[in-house]
Amino acid sequence: MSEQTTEKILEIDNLTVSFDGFKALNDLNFSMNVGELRVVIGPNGAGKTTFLDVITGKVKPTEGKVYFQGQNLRPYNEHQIARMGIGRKFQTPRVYLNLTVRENLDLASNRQKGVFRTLLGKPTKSDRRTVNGLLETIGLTAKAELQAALLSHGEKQRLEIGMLVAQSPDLLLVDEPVAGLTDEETENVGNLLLALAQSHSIVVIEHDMEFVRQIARTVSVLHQGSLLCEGNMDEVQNDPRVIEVYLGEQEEEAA
Amino acid sequence: MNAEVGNFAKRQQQKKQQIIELAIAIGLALVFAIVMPALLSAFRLKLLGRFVALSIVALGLDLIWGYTGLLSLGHGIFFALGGYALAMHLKLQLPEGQIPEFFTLYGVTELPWFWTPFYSFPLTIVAIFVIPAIVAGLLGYLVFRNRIKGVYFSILTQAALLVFFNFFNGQQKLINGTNGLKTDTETIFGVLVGSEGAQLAFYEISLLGLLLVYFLCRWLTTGRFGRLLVAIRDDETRVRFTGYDPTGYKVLVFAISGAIAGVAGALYTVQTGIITPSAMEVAFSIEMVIWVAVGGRATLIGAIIGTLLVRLGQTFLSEQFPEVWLFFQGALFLLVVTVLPNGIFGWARDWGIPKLRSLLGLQEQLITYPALEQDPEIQQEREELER
Amino acid sequence: MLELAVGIFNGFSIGSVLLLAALGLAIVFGLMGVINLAHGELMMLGAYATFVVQNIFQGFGDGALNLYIFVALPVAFIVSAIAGLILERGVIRFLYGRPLETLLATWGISLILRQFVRSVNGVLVLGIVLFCLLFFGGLWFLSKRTDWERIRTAAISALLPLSLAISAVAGVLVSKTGVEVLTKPWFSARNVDVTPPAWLRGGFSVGIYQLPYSRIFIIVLTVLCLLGIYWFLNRSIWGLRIRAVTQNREMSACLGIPTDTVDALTFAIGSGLAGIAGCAITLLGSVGPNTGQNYIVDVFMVVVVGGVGNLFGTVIAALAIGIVTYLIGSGTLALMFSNSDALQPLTDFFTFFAATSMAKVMVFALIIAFLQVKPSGIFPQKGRTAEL
Amino acid sequence: MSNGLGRRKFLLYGSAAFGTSLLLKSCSTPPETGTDTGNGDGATGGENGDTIKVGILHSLSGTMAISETTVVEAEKLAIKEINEAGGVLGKQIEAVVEDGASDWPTFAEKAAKLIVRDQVAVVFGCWTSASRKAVKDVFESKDHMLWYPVQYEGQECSKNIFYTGAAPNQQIEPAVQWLLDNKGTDFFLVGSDYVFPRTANTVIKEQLKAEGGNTVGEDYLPLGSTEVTPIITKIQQALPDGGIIFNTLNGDSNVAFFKQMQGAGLTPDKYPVMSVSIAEEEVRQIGKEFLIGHYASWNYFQTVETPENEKWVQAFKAEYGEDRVTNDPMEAAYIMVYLWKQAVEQAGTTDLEAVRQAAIGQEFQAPEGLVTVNPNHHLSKTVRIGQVRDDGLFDIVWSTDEPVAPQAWNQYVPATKGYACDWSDPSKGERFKVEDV
Repeated sequence: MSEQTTEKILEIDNLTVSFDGFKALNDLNFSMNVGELRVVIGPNGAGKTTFLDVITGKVKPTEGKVYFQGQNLRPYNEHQIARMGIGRKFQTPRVYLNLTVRENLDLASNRQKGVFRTLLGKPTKSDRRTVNGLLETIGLTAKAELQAALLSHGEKQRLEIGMLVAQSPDLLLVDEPVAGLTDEETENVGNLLLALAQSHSIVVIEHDMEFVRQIARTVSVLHQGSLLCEGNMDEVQNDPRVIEVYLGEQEEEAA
Repeated sequence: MNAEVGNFAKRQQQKKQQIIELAIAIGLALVFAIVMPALLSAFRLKLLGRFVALSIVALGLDLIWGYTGLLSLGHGIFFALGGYALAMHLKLQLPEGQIPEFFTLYGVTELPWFWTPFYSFPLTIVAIFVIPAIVAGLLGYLVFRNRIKGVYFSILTQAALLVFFNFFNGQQKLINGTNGLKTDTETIFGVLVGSEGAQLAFYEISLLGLLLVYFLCRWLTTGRFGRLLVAIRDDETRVRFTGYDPTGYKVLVFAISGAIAGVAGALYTVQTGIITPSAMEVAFSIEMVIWVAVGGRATLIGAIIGTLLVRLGQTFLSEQFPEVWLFFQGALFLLVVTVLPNGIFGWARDWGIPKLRSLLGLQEQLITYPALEQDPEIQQEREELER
Repeated sequence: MLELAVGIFNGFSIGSVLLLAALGLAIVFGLMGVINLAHGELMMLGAYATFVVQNIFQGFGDGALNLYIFVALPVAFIVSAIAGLILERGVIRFLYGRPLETLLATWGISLILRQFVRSVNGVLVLGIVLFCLLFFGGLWFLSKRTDWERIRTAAISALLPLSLAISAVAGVLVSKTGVEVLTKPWFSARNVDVTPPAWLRGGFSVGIYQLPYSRIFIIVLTVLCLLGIYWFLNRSIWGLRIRAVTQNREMSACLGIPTDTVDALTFAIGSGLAGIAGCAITLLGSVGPNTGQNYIVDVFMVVVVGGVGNLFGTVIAALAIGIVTYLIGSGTLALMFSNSDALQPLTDFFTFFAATSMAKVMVFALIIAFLQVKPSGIFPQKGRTAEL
Repeated sequence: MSNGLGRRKFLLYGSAAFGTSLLLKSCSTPPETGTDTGNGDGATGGENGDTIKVGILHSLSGTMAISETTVVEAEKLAIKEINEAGGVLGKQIEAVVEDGASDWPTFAEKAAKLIVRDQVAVVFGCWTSASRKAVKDVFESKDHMLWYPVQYEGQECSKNIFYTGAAPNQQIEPAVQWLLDNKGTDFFLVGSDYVFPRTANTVIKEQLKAEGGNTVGEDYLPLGSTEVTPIITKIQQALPDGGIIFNTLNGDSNVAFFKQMQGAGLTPDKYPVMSVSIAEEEVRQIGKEFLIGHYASWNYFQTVETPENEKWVQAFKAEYGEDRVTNDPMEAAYIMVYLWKQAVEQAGTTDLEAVRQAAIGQEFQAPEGLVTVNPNHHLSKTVRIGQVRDDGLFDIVWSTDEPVAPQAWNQYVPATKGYACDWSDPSKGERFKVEDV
């Protein structure tokens, strides 16, 4: 474990993404190690979601490169990148509303994602065991046969994280996991993420500074598409540039 | 409580239910196969046979619209392709060296090359579903690989339909244009296609086809593959980020749906006695969608019921009030979409049957709020208490 | 050179008809993501409005008849806009967020409208008026009651069949009296004859060719409509609101923009534009119950190629499709290659598709090919909101 | 719901199936009881007490309804007149009207219904060739009888169909010949993209080749298409100095074609258009302003000067309104009812075989002049060419001196050259080689 931590799981070089001239990401450099839990913060419009879009292949970079475990991601599209071991959780929970909780997890944990293998293959015993284990982890065992549409917001968030884990990715990308949750639910999700961080590399994008404080070890601050600063919670909070960005009035912010 | 044990019991129950379903479906099919021919005149039986053929295409449409969320307004293409394939074979039941009569009217003396494979019966049978499947697969691939979906897809299928219609309509020398291909006076295995015996056989084959296609769809829509189709319908992006490539799934299911439509088209053609480009008219293909919608989409049995009901109604109403039939049809579209979004079957399942039960006093009385009654956690607690 | 100029003119004139017809559809599609299969029928209504206006002007003598088109244009706009408004308020607003269902519902409406112009007569109109009076009057009356919310469903389900039955019976009774003014269909299923004013029937001579005034008129009309729409969307307060809702519906609603009104207004304007297009096509083609169906699929293709939410894309798409249709259909492409023997197969290929009916096949293939390169149209939306 | 099938579902399945069967059965039983006298093919039928049932099978809905309803009116008028005059064989005619809905399989279905369930004595019906071809098999397999009132492309001669419209040699060929004699030799052929125009143009091309004319170009418009700019360009390129346009367009496309022709400056003096699908009714719908000076070829125009025509036009206007016009297909539909009536009365029965035999040789003083049923089940008819005049009716500029005998098999098309049809002689039948050609 300790040896691997020196290895980079994600490296981003001079990344620029522009939409019709507007640079959502501007010459961004970023890297993180295997096993790290990294929190990315930044004001609205700082390019956080675009940052995830580029890593997961939804948006192709205008310039620059993204390396995952040393591999350039540019030639791959979303599902290939997902199969390489990057999982993503969206800002609002996105689960399959018309499937049951168990079915949601089963689809995510399926190892054989080819068309015909899915058609002809049957869930194995170990698949079922995995799903049952996950149900317990996210605390939805009792609701396993319920349609996902009937879950509460917080339960959907947990389910989606569960689905993410079911993919058994090496890198988890989590976009605002506690938006709209109660304090108790927020703490639950925080604990869940910390537990997951034991065995995964995780990038969390978050607004809620309380929550950031709960889970953060290293924090990166994005501003106007570039990396503003990086460091642990205290360093970042005391950085004058960060204070200016968050509190200063003179900076004009894109919507 | 042990989840594994619960699961096992549940699977046992599922298996039992599946066997019951199988038995009922086969039983019903047998009833239709044996009782109907005895009850109905040859004329009405032929009509029913055609409805059965049409409900096959409705199943195919349900597969892609109901389950996968792709609304095809161009299923007439595949339907007609299947019909043409079989009709071409029947047209070629000629003595050596002769070509179908209509060719001579246009001064064509040599059989166009693409007719040749249809001399062979086995090849024709294969062509009936393989050709529509290939066309559907190709069209689907070109559209889906660019992530064109929703109404864009619907409109493109409609345009494709128009293109095929124009093409078939204009090519007298290849495929007899507007007049289409007639099958009634041709023979199959030495029997006249239009004869009562052959028609009865086609009726039975249609029923068998419906049964087989039903089980095919059943198999496709249960299990992981079916759940993935629903997942694609609900949230395609999520599916992609989970590591599946939705394109492949959509192309496959669209091709299967096309193949099913081809089979339906072939069965419909021999029972109508003719296949013409009008099978590819815009209105007909949209009408197919309404059969599914009336019955209830994403319920296979709904697609069948819907087709039978709408076609019956159409036969009846358009005979009685030909002038205002379009009003009825238009109103049907509006009603189904606004008032009955889940169709008759969906409505019965969600509302009608429970209501009926409670009227008959079969419904269990609610003790708490309905929402709580359905909450498994509460149920679990209650069970534990009872124990 | 002359050929080229005439060719470009012809391509533009085909394109401008497409554009005029597609404009309303594109605006509605851009704002609400709704494809209106009844758009063609709204065009048809505009064409019938033109027919009615023309017949009224016939009473005023020849001098007035020459000017009827200028009255017909606003009348067509208003008729179709009102129809569109009723459509939106009555059906489509219940279906927002369900684009495929909207597709089916609007198809139902298109069927009804087609049959409506066939069978509309005094009795039918009386019946409809009576129904509206009874039903909406009844609702209005009942809504004064304090327990309205409670009895609402019951009231509707009682009033609806009741007023339907009463107006149906009344209709049957009236038609039994056999008064011909009431029972005679206004238009019948036949095509009706709309004759453009005399000054639009000739053409402007260029060498052996003659550029039809009607085509020039339509091009000018299209440009005017474009400018009008551009001005409306970019310079008026409601245009601003429409653009705001197009960008972000929730946020606009939060900022106090009445999104309901914006939807209704946009739909009415889109439908009104269809009416103008309907008026314009009376200069070129037939007016009958199926008029709309003749144009609609081509118009959809324009919207697909043009992309969502950018009128400029629609303009380019319409013109491009017009020019390509013309080039292939008129055999110009085949002629271009006919000079050299090496390209003989190519010539044969284009000659085969030069029949106007085959040109459609070719144009569709080109559209599919184009979508392989630009799947979201000429000007795709970019950024985070593009695909969710 | 995706797994398994509970009791509820079973109930649904069962009731649905039961309901379906009940419905189907209730539809089917009543008409069958009593009439099912063992002859499934309906070889006689139609006579029932005081009435004789006849079928009328046209599109009352769909795209073809516009045209077909006019012939239904003409047929109904004839039936009404016959009934008022005492009926056929002393019995009233009862018309069973069915809607083909512009859909060819529906035509076949409804034809079978008329024959099997309604047991009609004869069917009057169809307009498009596609619908006729679709029902032809039905009439042949049931050995029944259809009367068909529209001009068509020929190349057909069924024992079970009587064709009262023009064959190509009674409309298209004389028109081409007249144009060659009077208007010039360069022809551009325009048609809708379906069977009639394509077959007609095949005939015309062969004829022009044989008679010394040129086909400088041809083009086909998809059905319903209204964008004719490319075609007009082609005409201008192929005929820069004017020439003849032979038009077999159909329906809406005609309107667009003539409106846009005028706009492009193709005037009748330089580019006369000969149409074979435009009659008085169509002139009104297209707008006479665009048609004045162009030509049409038919057997009948409203302006034909015969006492029978005067009487008929009057009767028609009295029945359906002063503003109505009559035209060729309507006239053919009108006279075929009378021809059938004469045949029945000569046979003294509605027995199909007897009527079929009796029909051949029937003569009738029609509005268009004398018509005779030939052994090939087509009529001898006078051919006329009309020019559209200011009031939207036709100025008859040319007509044959006497009725032209019909040719079912075209003599310009190589495949059918030298063939003829004769149903009066069992050894000849549908298609036989004429010795002396």
